[in-house]
Amino acid sequence: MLSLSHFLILGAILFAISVVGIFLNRKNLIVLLMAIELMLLAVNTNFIAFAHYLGDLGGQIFVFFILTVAAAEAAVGLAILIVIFRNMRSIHVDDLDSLKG
Amino acid sequence: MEFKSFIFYFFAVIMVLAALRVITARNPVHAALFLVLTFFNAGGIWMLLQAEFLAITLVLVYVGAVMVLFLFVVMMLDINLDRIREGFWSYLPIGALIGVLMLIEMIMVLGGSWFGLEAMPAPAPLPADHSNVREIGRVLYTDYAYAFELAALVLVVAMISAVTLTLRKRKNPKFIHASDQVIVKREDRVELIKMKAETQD
Amino acid sequence: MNFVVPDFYPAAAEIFVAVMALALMLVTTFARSAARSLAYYGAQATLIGAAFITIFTMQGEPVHTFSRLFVGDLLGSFLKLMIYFATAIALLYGRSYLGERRIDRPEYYLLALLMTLGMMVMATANHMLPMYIGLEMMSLSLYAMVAFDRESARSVEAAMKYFVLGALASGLLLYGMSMIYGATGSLELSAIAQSTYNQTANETVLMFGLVFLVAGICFKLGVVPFHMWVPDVYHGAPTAVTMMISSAPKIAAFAMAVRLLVWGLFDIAEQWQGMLMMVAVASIVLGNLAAIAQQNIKRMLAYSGISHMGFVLLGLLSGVVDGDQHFALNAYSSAMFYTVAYVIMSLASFGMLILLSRAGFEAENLEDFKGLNKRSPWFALMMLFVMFSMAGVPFFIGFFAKLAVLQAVVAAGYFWLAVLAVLMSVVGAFYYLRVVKLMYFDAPADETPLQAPGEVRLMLSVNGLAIAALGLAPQMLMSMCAYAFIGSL
Amino acid sequence: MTDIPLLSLAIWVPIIGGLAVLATGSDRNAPLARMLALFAACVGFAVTLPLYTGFDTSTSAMQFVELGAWVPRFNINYHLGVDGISVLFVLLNAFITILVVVAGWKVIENKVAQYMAAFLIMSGLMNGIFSALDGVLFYVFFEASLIPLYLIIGVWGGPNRVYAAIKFFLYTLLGSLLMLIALLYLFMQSGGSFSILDWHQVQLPIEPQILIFLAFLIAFGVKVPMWPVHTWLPDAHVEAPTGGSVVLAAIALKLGAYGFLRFSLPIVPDAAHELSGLMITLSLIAVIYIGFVALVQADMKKLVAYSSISHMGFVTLGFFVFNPLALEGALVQMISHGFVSGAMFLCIGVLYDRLHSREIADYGGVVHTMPKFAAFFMLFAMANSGLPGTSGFVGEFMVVLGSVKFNFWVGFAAAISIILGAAYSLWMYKRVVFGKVANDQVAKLEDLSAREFAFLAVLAFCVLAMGLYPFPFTEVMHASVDELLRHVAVSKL
Amino acid sequence: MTDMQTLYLLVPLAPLVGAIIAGLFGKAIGRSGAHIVTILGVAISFIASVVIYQDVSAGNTFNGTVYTWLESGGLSMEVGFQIDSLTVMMMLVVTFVSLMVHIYTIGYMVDDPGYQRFFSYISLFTFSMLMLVMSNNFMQLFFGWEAVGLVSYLLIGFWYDRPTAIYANLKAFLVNRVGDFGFLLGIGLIAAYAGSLNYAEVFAQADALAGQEVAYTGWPLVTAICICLFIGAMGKSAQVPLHVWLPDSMEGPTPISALIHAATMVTAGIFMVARMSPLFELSDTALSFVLVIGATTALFMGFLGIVQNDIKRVVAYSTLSQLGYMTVALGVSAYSAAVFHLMTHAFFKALLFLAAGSVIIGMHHDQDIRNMGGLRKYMPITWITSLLGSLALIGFPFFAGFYSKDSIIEAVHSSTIAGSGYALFCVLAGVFVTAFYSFRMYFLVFHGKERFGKAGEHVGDHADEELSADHHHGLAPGQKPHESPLVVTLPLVLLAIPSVLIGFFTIEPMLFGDWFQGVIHVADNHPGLSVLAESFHGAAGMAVHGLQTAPFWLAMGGVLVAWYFYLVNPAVPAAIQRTFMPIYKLLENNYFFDRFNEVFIFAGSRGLGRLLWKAGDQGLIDGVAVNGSARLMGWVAQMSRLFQTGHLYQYAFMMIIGVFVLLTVWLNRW
Repeated sequence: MLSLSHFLILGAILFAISVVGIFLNRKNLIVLLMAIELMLLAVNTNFIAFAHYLGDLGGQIFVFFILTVAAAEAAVGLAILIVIFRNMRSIHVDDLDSLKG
Repeated sequence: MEFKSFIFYFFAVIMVLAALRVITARNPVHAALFLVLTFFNAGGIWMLLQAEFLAITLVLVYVGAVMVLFLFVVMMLDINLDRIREGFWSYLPIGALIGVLMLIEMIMVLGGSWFGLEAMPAPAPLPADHSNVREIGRVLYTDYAYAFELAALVLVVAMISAVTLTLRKRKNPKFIHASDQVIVKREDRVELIKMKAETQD
Repeated sequence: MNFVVPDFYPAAAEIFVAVMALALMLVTTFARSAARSLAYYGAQATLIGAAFITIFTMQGEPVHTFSRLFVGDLLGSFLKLMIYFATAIALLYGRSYLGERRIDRPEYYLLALLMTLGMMVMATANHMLPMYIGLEMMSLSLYAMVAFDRESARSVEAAMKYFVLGALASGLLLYGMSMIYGATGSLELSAIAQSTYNQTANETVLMFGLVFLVAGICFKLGVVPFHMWVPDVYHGAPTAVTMMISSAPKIAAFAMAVRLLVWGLFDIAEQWQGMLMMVAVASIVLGNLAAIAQQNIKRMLAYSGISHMGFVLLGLLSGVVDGDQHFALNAYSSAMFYTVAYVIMSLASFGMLILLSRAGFEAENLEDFKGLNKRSPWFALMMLFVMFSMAGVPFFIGFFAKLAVLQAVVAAGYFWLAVLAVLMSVVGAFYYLRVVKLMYFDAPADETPLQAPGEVRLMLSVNGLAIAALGLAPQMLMSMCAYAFIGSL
Repeated sequence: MTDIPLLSLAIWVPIIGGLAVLATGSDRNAPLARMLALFAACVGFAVTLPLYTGFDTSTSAMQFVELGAWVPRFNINYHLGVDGISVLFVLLNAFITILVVVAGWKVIENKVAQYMAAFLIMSGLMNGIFSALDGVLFYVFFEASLIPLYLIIGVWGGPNRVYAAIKFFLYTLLGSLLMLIALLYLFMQSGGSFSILDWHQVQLPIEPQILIFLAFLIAFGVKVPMWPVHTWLPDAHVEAPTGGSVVLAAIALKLGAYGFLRFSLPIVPDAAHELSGLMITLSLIAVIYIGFVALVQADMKKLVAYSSISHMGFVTLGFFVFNPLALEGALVQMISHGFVSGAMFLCIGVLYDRLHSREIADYGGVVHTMPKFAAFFMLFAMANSGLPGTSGFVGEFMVVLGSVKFNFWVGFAAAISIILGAAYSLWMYKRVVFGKVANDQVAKLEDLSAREFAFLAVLAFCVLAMGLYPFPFTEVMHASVDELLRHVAVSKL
Repeated sequence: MTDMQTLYLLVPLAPLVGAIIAGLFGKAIGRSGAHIVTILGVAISFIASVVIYQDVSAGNTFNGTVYTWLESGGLSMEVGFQIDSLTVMMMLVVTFVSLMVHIYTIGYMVDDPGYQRFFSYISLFTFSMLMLVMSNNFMQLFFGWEAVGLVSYLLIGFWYDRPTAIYANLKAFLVNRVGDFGFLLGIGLIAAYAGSLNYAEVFAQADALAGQEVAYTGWPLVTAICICLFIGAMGKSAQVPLHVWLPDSMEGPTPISALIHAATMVTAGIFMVARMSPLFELSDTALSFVLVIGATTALFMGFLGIVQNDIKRVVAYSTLSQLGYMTVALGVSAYSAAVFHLMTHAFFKALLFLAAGSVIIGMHHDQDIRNMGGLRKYMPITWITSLLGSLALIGFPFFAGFYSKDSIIEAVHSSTIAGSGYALFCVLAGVFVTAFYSFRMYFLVFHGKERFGKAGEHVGDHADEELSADHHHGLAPGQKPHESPLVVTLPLVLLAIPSVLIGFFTIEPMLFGDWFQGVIHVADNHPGLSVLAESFHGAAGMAVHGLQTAPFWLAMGGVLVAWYFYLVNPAVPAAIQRTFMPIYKLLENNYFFDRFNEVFIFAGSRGLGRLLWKAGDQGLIDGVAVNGSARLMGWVAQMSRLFQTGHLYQYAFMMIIGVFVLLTVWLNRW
C-alpha cells in the first residue's frame, strides 16, 4: 500500500539528483537549466503528494503556478544563455570565471 | 504487491534513472530527451495522485513547449562536445557524497515515521464524477485570481526580458520590406537629364 | 458556486503599478524617438503615484483581501514606500549612466517597474503563493537587468550566475514551502501561524522545511553561505543595476523574511533564530574580512553589504528570548531601521561611483577615489559621510542603525554576539577608512573634472546630507519602523 | 544661574564656526578663513568664561544643566551639564583651540579652511564630551571627535601619516565600541535610561561590574593612553601637525581620564576597588617604563609624546588610590599637562617650522640664535619635569603625597618619575638648546616672531600662575571630588 | 600685617624684583643698570635681615602664613614664614655672602657677554635660598629646595657652549633630583601620618609619630621619615655617594662656586636637618646613618683634595669634607655646632673661593696650581686674605674655623651613638688631611718659584686639558700677574674679617647660650654639646686649651708636611705618587664614582630605555600585538578570497553545504 513517504522520498531523490547535477556539472549551461527543471519537478511532486494526502487543492494550485513561473524562468534563462553564447562563443560552465575573488 | 504500487515503482524507477542520465548524459540533446522521459514518468506518478489536470499540463506544456524550446536552443547553438567530461570524475566523490548524505537525512525525515500510513492515511477515494479540472478551474479564477494575474505579469516580464536580451537589429537584412517597395516612387528610381543633342559636322 | 468580488482598495497601489507598467509597455513600443525619456518619466511618475496611493490607502488595521492572499497593513505599506523611494532614486542615478553606455532602452524602466511590483507583492503577501510569484517577478526582472548590457561579457556572466543560483535558491525555498505545507496543511501564513501556535504541526517536518525556507530567504538577503552570487553580480552588473540590486530588493528580502518567519512561524522563532545566528555570525565575519582584500570598490561594497545584512539578521534573531516575546517589537523594528539605513547608504555609495564614471570610463577601483578632495571637496565630504556612516561612526545614520541592532542583541542577552559584531566592525572600519584615506590623503590620479549631470550631483548631495541629517535626528524614521510593527504584530 | 544655554553655545559655536570656515572654500581666500577661525575660536572661548564665573563651588550637583529629548525611541536625551570635575576642561579646551588656530596661522598653507574647520569642529565635539550627561550623547561626541583628528593627522601630517592616522582611529574605535556594549547593558539594567546620573544609582552584582569596568577600561585606557595600549600615541604625535599634537596632548588624552571619573568610578565602584591593583600597576608601569623609553628617543615629538604617556600615568594613578589629595592632584595634573605638553609641542613646532626636522641630532646650540625661545623652552621643560613653581609640580606633588598615603611603595615608584622626568626633559634640552652651534642651519635660525612669542608667553603665564597659586583651580573641584569619593566608597552590590 | 611682617616679605622679594628686572629687561637697563638694581635688592634684604636680627634677638619670633597655596583632602599647603634665631642667622649669612658675591662679580664677570643674565641668576638664587630658610612648612621648603637647584643648574651651565659645563649642570640637577626623590618621599610620609605640612604642627605630634610604623613596610615611621629627608640633604649637601656633582659644578663661574657651592646652597641640607632636629632626635638609627655618611664624606673627600691640581677643585673637595664635618655634628645631635660651623665655613670658604677667583683673574683664567707659585708679591691682598682663610679652614686657634671644628670634634668625642668611634677617627684624621691639602695649595700658589708664563706648553691633568681646550688663556711668557681691582679685593677683605673673628664672638651664645632655645631640640639621652658645655670657660680659654689638643697638633703636622713636600723637597710627593700608584689612581678618579655612574647609571638606564622601547613597544606591543593582528587579518582576508573561485558549481556547492550543515545541526537538535 502506498504511503505519503513513498512519494516524498521519490521527490527527495529527484531533488538530490538535481542538486548534485547542479554542482557536479562542468558541461554546458543548458544541462544546468535542465537540472533546475528537475528540482522544480521534485518540488511539484511533493506538493501534489501532500495535496493528495491532505485532501487539499491548494497544493495543486501552487504546482500550477510553479509550472507557469518555471516556464517563464526557462525563457529568461535561455535568453541569457543565448546572450552568453553570442559574447563568448561558448556556454561552457568553466568559462564563466572572469568574476572572482 | 498490489497494482498501484507496481505502477508507482515502475514509473519511479524509470524516472530516477532518466533523471540520473539527464545530469550525466554526454550530449545535451540526449540530456534533454531524458528530461522529457522524466517528465512523462512524473506525469504518470501525478496521475496516481489524482492530479490529472496537472499531469496533462505537465506533458503538454512542458514536454510540448518548454522542452522543445530547450532542444531548439541546443540545436541553435553549436556546442563542441569535447572537453565535456573533464573534471567530472575528480569532483564526483565529494559531490556525490554530499548528495547522498543529504538524501539520507531527507529520507530520515520523510521516511515512514511521520508520513507512514498511520500518520497520514490515504484519503478516501473520490467519487467517480469528481473532476479535478473543474475543481481547479473553480478556485483558480476566484480564490487565486490575484495569483493568476500576477502569474500573467511574470510571463510579461519573461517576454520583455527575452525580447530585450535577444532581439538584434541585423546589419544588412536580406529580407525586403513590401511596404518600401509599394511606396517607392518613380523619381527614386529614374532620373531624367536634359542634354543638347550632338551634331556631327 | 458563489464568487464575491474581492476588495481591490487595499491593493490599489499594486494594481496601479501593474496597469501603468503595461500601459508604458504599449506606449513605448509605438513612441519611437521619445520612448526612452517617456519610459523614464513614466516610471518615475508611476512610482510617485504609487507612493501617494499607498499613503492614502494606508490603514492601521490589517485588512485581508483576494481571499486572504493579500494583506494590507502598516508594515506592508511602509516597506512599499521604502521600495518606491529606493527604486526611484536608483532610476534617477542610473539614467545618465545607462545613457552614456547606450543601454537605456525603455525596457529597462519597464522591468524596473515590474520588479517594483514584484517587491510590493512580496511586501503584502499573506500566502506562500504570492510570495513566490512576487519573488520570481522581482528576480526575473533583475536577471534581465543585470544582463542588460548585452555586449559586456562581464555583465552577462554575472546575469547567468545570478540566474542559476537564484533558481537553485527558489528551488530550495519551494521545497521548504512544500514541507511546511505538508506539516501544517496550509499555505496561508496566518493559518500556518495558527497551526504552529496550536502545535498541531509536526515539529520535525517543520524544522526540515524551515531549513530550506531559511536558505531561500538568506539567498535573497545575500548572507553567508548563500552570498556567493553577491560579489560577482555586484561586480559584473552595470553600476546602475548594482545599485538597484543593493537597494530595494534588500527591503523586499527583509519583507519576505518578516512575512515568512515572523508572521508565519513566530512560534518556532527560537529555531530559526538559531539558524539565523549561525548565518549572521558567518556573514559579519566573512563579509568584513573579505572586503579588506578587495581592490574593486564594487566588490568591496558587495562584501560590506554582506556584513550589513548580517547585522540586519542580528536584529531579526534577537526577537524572542527563551519564550519571552516582548523584545520582538524592539528587535524587528531595529532590524528594519538597519535595513532602511543600509539602503540609503548603499544608494549614496553607488551614486558616488556613477558620479565618478563617465562615458568610456567605469569608476570601480579604489584608486579612482584618489585625491577626490582635490577634485571636488564637496563630494569628497559626501563620500566621507557615507563611509563613516557605514563604519557606524556618529553623527551618521549608520551609527544609530548599529546602536539599535546592538541594543536589541544586548537586550536579548547575546553579549558574545555583540562583542563579536563590534570587533568585526572595527575590522570593517579599516576598509572604509581606506577610502577616506584615498580621497583625502592621496594625490589625484586623474584630474579630469566630474562630468555627471546636475540631477546626479543634486541627488547625491541630498542623499549624503540625508545620511547626516538622519544621524542627527533619527527619531522619525525609527518610530516609523516601530509603528509599522506595532500596527501588525 | 543664567538661563542662556551656555554649554550648547560652547559646543555649537565652534562647530558652526567651523562649518562657516569650511564654506570659505578654497585657499584663494585663506586669510578670510584664518580670521574667521580666530574669531570663532575667541567667541567659543568667550562663551565658556561664564561657566567659571557663574560656577557655584559649594555644590557637587551638575550645573548649567540642559535637558531635552533627542531620540525618544531609545530614551536618548540631549542632556548637558558640568560639575567641578568637567568645567575646567571645557575652559581649557576652548582656550587651547585659540592657541591652535594661532599656531597654524602661517604654517598651514594648503587647505587652510579645512584645517581650521577641523580644529573648530573638534573643539566643539570635545566640549560636548565633557558636558554630556547622556550615555549615548557622550558616546556620539566621543567617537565623532575621532573624525576630524583622523583627517588632521592624515592630511596635514608627516611622511608616515597614513599609518599613524589609521592606527589611531582603529585603536580608539575598538575601545569605544566595546564601551558601547557596556552602555547598552547599563541601559537595560537601569530600566531603559541612558542618563549617566541614573546609572550612578544602578545596583549591580560584581561580575557584570567587572566586565563593564573592563569595557570602559579598554575604551578610556586606549584614549589616555595607558600601557600597554599606548603605542598609537607616539606615532600619532610624530606625524600630526603641531596643532594636532597640541590638541591631542592637551585635550584628547584627557577624554579618557575624564571617562574614568564620569563612568568607571561612580558606576562600578566595587569593580574599581576590585581592580584598583591592576590599574595602579598599569599606571606605574606607564610612569616608569615609559619614562625610560622617553629617555632614549631621538625624535623630540616622540620624546614629548612618551612623556605625556608617563604623565597621564600619574593621572590614572591618582584616580585609583582613592583619596581626595591624589584625585584632585590627578585633575590638576590633567590641566597642567594640558598647558605644559601643549607648550612643549608648540616649542617643537617653532623649531620644526624653521628647520623641518624633529631630530634632536639636527639641533644644538639653539640658544645662541634663539635666546627668547630658549628661555621659554627652558621654562616648559622644567615644568615638564615637575619643578616647583610651575604647574607641572602641583599635580605630581599631590599625587605622590596621596599615593604615599595609600601605600609607601606606590608613592616610591611614582616618585621615581621626578628623576626620570628631569632626565629626559633636560637631557633633550641640553642637546637641543645648549652647546656650540651644531650646524649652519641652526646658525641661520631667527628668534621667535611676535605671534609665536605671544602664544608661548600666554602659556608661560598659565604655567607659572597655576604653579604659584593653584588654589583657584582646586577649589572648584572640592565639592565634586568629595562627592565622587563618597559615592565610590559606597558598595553597589 | 605689621610693618615687621612687611619686612619679612621684603627680604625675599627685593632680590626677586632685582632678578626679574635684570633678567627680563637686561638689554634695556644695560650692564651697570643690571648690577645696580640687583645689588640694591640684595643690600635691601641684607639690611632688612639685620633689622629682623635685632628684632629676633629682642625675642620676637614669628610663624605665620602669607597665602594659602593649595587646599586639598584636608591638607592645607601654605606659603608662610617662620622667623626665629636659626632662620635669621641663615638670612644674615645668605644675604651677606650674596651681597659680597654680587659686588665681587662686577669685577669678575666684567668682560662676560652674559653679564645681566648672571646678576639676574644670582639674585634669583638669593630669593630662592631665602624662601628655603624662611619657610615654615615642607611644601615651601621643597619649593626653595628645588628652586636653588634650578638656579645652580642655570649657573653651572652659565657658559652653555662648554660641553663640560652643560654636562656638569645636567649631572648636578639629576643627582640633586635623586636626593629630592628621597626628600619628597619624606614629605609624603609626613603628610600621610602627621596630616600637616607645617613644621610647628608636625613637631607638635612628633612623639605621637614615634610609635608608629610605615604601612606595608614595617619600618619605624620616624626613622623612615628622617632617612628619606636626609637623602634629600645628601643630595643638596653633597654627601657620599651623592657628592659627585659638586666637584664638576666648579665649571660655573667662581662667584657661583663661592656663593652656591660653598657658602649657602650646599649647606641647605645641614640647615634642614637642624630644622628637623625634633624629628631626628627621635631616631638613633637615623642619626647613626647621618653620622656615618658625614664621617665618610669628611675624611675621604678630604683625601681627594690632595691630588687635585685645579685650584677650584681643591677648594671644592675641601668644601665637601667640611660639609662632612657639619653632617657629623648633626649625627651626634650637636645641631648648633653644625650650624655654627656652617656659618663660619660660609665666610671662610666663600673667602677662599673668591680668593681663588682673584688668583684665576690674575692668572688670566689658568686654574692649574702647578703653573702658579710665588704670587704673594704680585697679589698681596689676595695672598693675605687667603692665608687667613686657610688658617680658619684648618682650625687654627682663635680663628673662626677653630671654634666650630673643635666643638664638633669634642661633640663626637662625647657622643655614644653607634658609629661615633668611626666618626671620631675620621674627623681627627680629617684635620690633618685638611691642613695638608689647604697648605699644599697655599704654598704652591703663593710661595715657591714662579712657574707661570708658559701658557703654551703647560702640562695639566686630563680635566684641565678639557678646560683649557675651551677657554684656557693663561699668562703669556714674561707676562706677570697683578693684583685684582678693588671690587674684587674689597669683598675679600670684608669676608676675611668674619672668617677670623666671628667664631670668637659668637660661639658662646650659639653653642652654649640660649640662642637656639626652642628652635633646636636635643633629646636628653643624647649628650650633644652638654659635655663640652661643662668644660667651656669662654672663647679665649677654649682657644688656649685648644693649643694642647690633638687636633691642633695634627693640623700643624699637616702644614709642616705640606711645607716640606712642596717647598723644601718637591721630589718626595712625586716619589710617593709613583710608589702608591694604584692609590693615586684611585684618588685621581675620586674612587671611580663617576666611572661607576657613567657605566651603570647613565648607560644602564639608557640601555634599559632602548630595550623597553625596541623590544617592548616596537617589538611586542606594536610588532606582535598591533601590526601582527593587522597582518593576520590581511592574511585571512586573502584566504577568504579563495572561496570566491568564480566557478558556478562551487557557488552552488557552497549553498548546498550551507543547507546541509543547517539540516544536520537542526535534525540532531531534535
